[in-house]
Amino acid sequence: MGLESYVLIAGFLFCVGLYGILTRRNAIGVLVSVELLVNAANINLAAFAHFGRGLDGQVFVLFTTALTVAEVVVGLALVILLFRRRKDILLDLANGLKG
Amino acid sequence: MSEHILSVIVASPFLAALLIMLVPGDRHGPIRVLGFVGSVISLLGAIYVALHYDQARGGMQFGVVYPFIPRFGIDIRLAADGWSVALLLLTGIIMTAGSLASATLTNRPKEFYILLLVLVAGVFGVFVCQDLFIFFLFYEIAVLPMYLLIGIWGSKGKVAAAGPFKAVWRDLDVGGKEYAAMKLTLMLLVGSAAILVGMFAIYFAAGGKSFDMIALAKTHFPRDMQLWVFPMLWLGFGSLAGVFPFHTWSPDGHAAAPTAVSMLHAGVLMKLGAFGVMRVGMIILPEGAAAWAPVVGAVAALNVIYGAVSAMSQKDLKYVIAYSSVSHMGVVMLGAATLDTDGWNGAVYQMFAHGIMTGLFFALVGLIYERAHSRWVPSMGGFAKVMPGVAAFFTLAGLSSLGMPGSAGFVAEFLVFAGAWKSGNILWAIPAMIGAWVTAVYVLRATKMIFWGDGPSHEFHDLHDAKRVEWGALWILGTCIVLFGCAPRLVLDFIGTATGEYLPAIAKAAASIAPVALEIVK
Amino acid sequence: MTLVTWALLALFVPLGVAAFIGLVVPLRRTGRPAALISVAGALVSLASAGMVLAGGSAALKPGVHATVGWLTAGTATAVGVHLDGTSAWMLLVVTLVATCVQIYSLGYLHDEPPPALGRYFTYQSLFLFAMNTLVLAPNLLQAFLGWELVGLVSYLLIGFYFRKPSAAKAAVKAFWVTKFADLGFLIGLVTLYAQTGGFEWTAVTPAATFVTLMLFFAVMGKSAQFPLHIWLPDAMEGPTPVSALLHAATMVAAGVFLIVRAEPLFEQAALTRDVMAYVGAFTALFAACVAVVQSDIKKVLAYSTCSQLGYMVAALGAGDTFAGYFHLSTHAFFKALLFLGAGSLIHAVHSNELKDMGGLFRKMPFSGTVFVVGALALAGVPPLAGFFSKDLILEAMHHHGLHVPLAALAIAAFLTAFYMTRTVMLALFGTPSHAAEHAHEPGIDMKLPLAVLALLAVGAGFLGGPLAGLTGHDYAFHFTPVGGAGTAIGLVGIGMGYFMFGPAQGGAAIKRGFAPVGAFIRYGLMDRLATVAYGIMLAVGAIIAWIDRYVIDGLMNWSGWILLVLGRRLRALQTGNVQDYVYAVALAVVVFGAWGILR
Amino acid sequence: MSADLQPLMLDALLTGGLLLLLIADLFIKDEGKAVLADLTALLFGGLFAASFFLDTSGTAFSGAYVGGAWPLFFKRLFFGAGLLTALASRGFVAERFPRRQGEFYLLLGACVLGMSLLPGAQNLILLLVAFELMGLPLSLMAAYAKTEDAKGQDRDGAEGGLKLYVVGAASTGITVFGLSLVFGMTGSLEFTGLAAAPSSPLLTLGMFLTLAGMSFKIGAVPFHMWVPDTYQAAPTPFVAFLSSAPKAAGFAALAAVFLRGFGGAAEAWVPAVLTVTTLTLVVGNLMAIPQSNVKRLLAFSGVAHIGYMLIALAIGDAEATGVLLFYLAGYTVTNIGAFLVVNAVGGRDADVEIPLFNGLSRRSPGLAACLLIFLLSLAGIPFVVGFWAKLYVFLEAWRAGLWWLTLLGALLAVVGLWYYLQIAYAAYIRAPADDRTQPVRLDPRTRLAVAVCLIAVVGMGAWPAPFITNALDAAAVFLK
Repeated sequence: MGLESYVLIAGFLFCVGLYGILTRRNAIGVLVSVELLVNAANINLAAFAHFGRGLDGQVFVLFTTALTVAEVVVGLALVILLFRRRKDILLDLANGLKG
Repeated sequence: MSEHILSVIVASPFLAALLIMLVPGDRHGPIRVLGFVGSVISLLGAIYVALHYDQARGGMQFGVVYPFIPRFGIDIRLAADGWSVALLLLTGIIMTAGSLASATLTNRPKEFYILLLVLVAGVFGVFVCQDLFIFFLFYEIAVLPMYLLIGIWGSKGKVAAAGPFKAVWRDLDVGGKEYAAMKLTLMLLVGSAAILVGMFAIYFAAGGKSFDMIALAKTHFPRDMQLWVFPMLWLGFGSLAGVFPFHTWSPDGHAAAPTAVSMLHAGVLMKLGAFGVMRVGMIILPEGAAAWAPVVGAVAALNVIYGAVSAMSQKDLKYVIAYSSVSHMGVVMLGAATLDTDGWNGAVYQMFAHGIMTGLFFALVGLIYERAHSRWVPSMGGFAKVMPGVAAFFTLAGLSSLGMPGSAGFVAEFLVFAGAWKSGNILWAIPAMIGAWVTAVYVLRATKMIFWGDGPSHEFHDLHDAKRVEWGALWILGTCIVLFGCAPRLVLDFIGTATGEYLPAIAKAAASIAPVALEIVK
Repeated sequence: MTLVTWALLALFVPLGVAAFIGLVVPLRRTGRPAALISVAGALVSLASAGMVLAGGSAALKPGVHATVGWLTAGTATAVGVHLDGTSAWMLLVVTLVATCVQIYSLGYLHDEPPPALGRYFTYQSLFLFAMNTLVLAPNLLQAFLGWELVGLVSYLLIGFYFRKPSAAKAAVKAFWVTKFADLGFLIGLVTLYAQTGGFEWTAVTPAATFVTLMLFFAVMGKSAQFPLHIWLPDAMEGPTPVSALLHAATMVAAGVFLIVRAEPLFEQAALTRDVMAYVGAFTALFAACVAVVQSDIKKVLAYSTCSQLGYMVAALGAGDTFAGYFHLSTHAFFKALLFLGAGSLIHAVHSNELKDMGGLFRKMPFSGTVFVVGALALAGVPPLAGFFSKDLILEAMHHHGLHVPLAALAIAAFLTAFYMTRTVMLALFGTPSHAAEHAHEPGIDMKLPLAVLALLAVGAGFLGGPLAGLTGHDYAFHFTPVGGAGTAIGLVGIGMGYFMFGPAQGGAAIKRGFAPVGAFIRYGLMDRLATVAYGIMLAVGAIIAWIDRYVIDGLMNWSGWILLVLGRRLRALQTGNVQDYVYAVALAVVVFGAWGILR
Repeated sequence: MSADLQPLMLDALLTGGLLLLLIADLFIKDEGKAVLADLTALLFGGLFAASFFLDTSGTAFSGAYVGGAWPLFFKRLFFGAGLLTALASRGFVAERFPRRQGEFYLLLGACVLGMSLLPGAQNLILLLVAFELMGLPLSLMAAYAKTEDAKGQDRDGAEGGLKLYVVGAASTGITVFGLSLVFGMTGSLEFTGLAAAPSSPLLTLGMFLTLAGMSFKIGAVPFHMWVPDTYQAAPTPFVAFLSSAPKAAGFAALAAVFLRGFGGAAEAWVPAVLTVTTLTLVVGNLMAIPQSNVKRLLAFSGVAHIGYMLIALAIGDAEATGVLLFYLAGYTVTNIGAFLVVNAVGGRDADVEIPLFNGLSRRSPGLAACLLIFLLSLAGIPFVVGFWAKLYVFLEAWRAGLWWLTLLGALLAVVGLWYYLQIAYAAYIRAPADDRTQPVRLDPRTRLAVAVCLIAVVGMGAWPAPFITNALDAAAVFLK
């Protein structure tokens, strides 16, 4: 498999993630989709690093992974807060603020 | 003293405003005194300048430069030429009279005087500022306090919904004071946006080093640039001068504004617009001015007659006077557009004369409104019986506005018409003259309807003549009308000095640009 | 003291008086003291005018010129005094009539409240100043200043009874009409300025025809020439002494004086002169016709003034400046006399209407006599003043071959004699009305001016020679066929008037036959047209105001309002659903992505 | 202290301070926790003062971090914003969540730490880490609120926080993906290395994705939609912070990536930025007009301001960048001041509608005057800092040939005045409601914070020369 394939897969994954964010009503589903986005980037970084762009990419993956973890933690905290308030975690119902 | 006198003139209202901030709001007496003193100091300063301005030498005098933002070539450059002298006097007179006329104001005088003084400081600044940027800055300062002044102390009005743009009434309270204040502010600031663009164009075309207006006036700008920048400045400043069709803020704004504000606004502020067109537009961009002069003049002539005819059918007294201002500012712009010595002298003199005349008008309208609680002309009548003094001064102001010899208005209008004729612009001058005649029709009609005939009816039971300090305002302005009508050279010589310095360059440009002007007209 | 000093005294004393009694409010409110001060001022002015004239023609012939730069330094826009025979004589006429009128007013307005009296005399003094400004003008610019100022005072004095709606209306009407005509003056003035760089009386310019036509337009307004005469009859709303001074003797004659002064200009414009001859002659005839059918004694005199001004204008049109000027002087005296005489009749019966008078001669022999003297002078009965000047005019018309105007003036002469006889008969003789029974002679303050003016009305005709000498013309009375015919016509008119309105009350058929004509004349076509024009103007004003409010301003409002609407539309996009927000981000990503890849 | 840490001295002190704060939080009882606010304020104040004395030039982290005038300018901005926020939050935090005060200030501190590290970052990794360190606490603090609506019901702060979070998380994903492409095309994570790479479609794509992701933080259109909702729901003192400092940090990040990294490839991204700029200007201003909730109004006005700053970013040379810094500084003090006044007037209300301001000038003239001055500054009126900020931007736009942006910006500034004056109108002209005639209660610390903002706004407006010079110098160093 050449670099292009990896990039294409990453691109595909990115699109899936984006699609998920847009369509999942469930907040957890959205969090998972966000993960997909970052993972798409991770694949890219790893692949580029592998195909001669230097180790920096690998390092970057480590950092993004750590960041994602933190991000999900925050996200889950917010989801729990949402659940405590509204007794559900459907995002499209949380639309009290608008206009 | 001499070199700081302009700073004193500009700073004294500012300082008075600052001092008033320290006075508790319920101590009306000290506030009024401070406001009055602040204006009188400026007036005395203006008189000092007039006495010490060396006409033989001419040019810019009393010059002083304070570095401000050297990086962009912005310095506070104050200096006075002959025009400045005349307009400083005007502002001082109007402001002094205005502070007297508002002596009876009891609703939040503290804020009122602060805003009024800030406004007038801006006006003084514009008239003596020789740095284009600071000029613009002062201009903004002069324009903005109007919003609150009208909003807080203004009077309500109402306009019935009709016409092709009826939908607007759903959301806007057309004729109300919030509406009037907002419209005034926004329209004038849209004008400022155009000025800003024009100003930048000038600045960068001159090399982006300095905003010094004297240097800019000596710079020769590319003709193409002049041709598009001049209209920006004309319409930008013109919106404040009430140039058609950007005059519509003026009737509503003046109608809603309290007395002293109307006085200052119609009396002085509108002049800033015309002054800007001449001082910035025409002097810095002579070729643009020469090319656009036919358009400027045609619109000005339209202004004169349109304003006068509109005034004729107004029933609300303030609207009558407000439209008359639109009409008279047309005379100023007409004079400016002639690019002729007499025309320019007349334009600046008209600024002066109209300022005093309309100041008197609005002071009187304020007095009438305060006593009659109405501005509805058809309901009035016979007021001269109970307020003979007001009637006399109203007639005097009316005579000045229709160009009666012996009043300042005549000198101005006559010079403008003469200038228009001399520069071959008979086609503008005739509508303007007819406009002046229409002025006679509506002014005397209003005088007749308000003061003459039977009455006053029971509706107006607590009418009485002017009282104490109010007389002060009326006498100051009335005396000035007659004085400067009979001895115009007191001011005209100053104006003529400056005109004589600026005009040759314009005339040269006009000679070179004539064909292009024809193209634009076509 | 030099001549100029005297002239300045004549000019500024009335101004000082006006300012003094006008601005010192308590003094003005006392009425009579203010009035006396004003009269004193007028007397000083008169004396000064006399001193100027006494200086003699030797000094006046070359013309004494003293000016000061007004708008600019130098002489181009100067103001000051210019003294020569013409102005010196006019100065005397004006101050003399004004003094008479002021003294007369003391009695006539005796019953006015003091503040009103003070106001009246302020205006009177101001008028004297304004008129003298015009008379002494060294150039057209100052003439215009005075011209406008007398118009202003006229407005103020017509509107003296400002609480009376008809007076208020008449005042503004007078102002509007004359001011409209003054546009011509203004245009002429600026044209002259543009052409010659100055305002000299003696300017030579190729635009002279245009300039003079424009000036003549102004004269038509001020001197009440058809069709701009419409204001003059209404102006009779003012107090009668005012009518005598302003609207008969002096102010309305300012137009004539202007043409006399500007003779060098008018000499360059043959066309203007022809126009003047015809307009003047037509006005003379037309106004005389109208005068015949008036029932108000002041209206009769007003139309008579129109008519007589027509004579003067026609004479000037014929190029005989002196004839016009001479008639101006004589007319000033006898018309002032007539008005003041009429005033004392009115004063006696408290009405202007002829039907309220009648038989007054017996009650008021003095007033009656002077009125008759004035009437005869007006009718051109020798050797009264009008005889000389009117004959001179007719002769001038004949001399210059203006036969149509001559005919018109001749008929007018007949009508003049006729209507004056009618007036005299109706007012002074015939059956006394109820009101006339209690009439009595006025006091000495009113009689004295009447006497002075009556003397002048009788004797002024003999001043023609000196006047000609003073103004540099040749004149000596000699009998001519045309003049004789004119006099004869006048006498016929008197006879006719006596026949129809005297004790005989003859000519009923004629009266019946002319009744429709009278009705038509009384309908006042020009007045109605002016009213219609005014209505149209107001309507246009209303339309423009509507357009301004709802179209121009509407557009301004709309252009702001549309932003508000757009903002509201955009708000709909802000749904509150977070995934829609991400949609926006995703959309931007897609667009940017596509852009990035494709470019 | 080793030379390596010298440029990070302030950040190190901040970290240490935060640790001490954490420890203090453990030992202070619930009733006394309000003192944490003062400690935080003291910390930020000390750091702000220290920034004038400590020499923070030099390089750290093996070249990944460079100190100097540029980061220093931002640090002062952030510390100042943190100081004002801490001062103003005390009352609010102590009243609403007395037991969780420590966390609030720690989150604030962490956020400032992230921001503080960001401007000096020399490579994408540090930049991203700092960016996220700033971003994550914001979501939490946004959800912290227990604001109440008019009926006294708890208003869902979680919704505002979640909106910020979801859009933010998506944007982070997009940014990271974009950066991965950039890395792939350039083989470098150093800013200096980015410039060298040849242009390619994927690089441009990566650039644009990065731009899109980062634009979220500054709230440029169309990435702005979380802004009004979050502002409306979040605690107002925090909104004051959120609306100012993170924007500055976002611009620092954008400047780092685009001006330094892709400065050479300006023709590739400038059109995109200009598109966003125009959209931001127009949409921000237009949508602000019909708003009746003051917080939402200010949110959209903030969006509009981002548009003006983006003009400077699009021009991208040293002078324009200096102007951007000046704008940021002015905007920060003005906006914080405005929100603090809103907080004082709004009190416990989540829905700060314009009528709440009715008669403010009669209730509290001083506060009303402050509000007026802040509003005028936001609108760009002479003699307050906002005027100069806008004006310099216009000047730069003209110089760069973007005259149409000058015209559009100037016209939209007039529109801006329209909606700002609506608040001024209520405050100055309308009469106060019957139940709100008493003076607004202001705790002394908020008073101090507002006063500081006022002095800054007026001072920088009356005498802008030293500040603009400082900003221009910092930018010159950054882009040399």
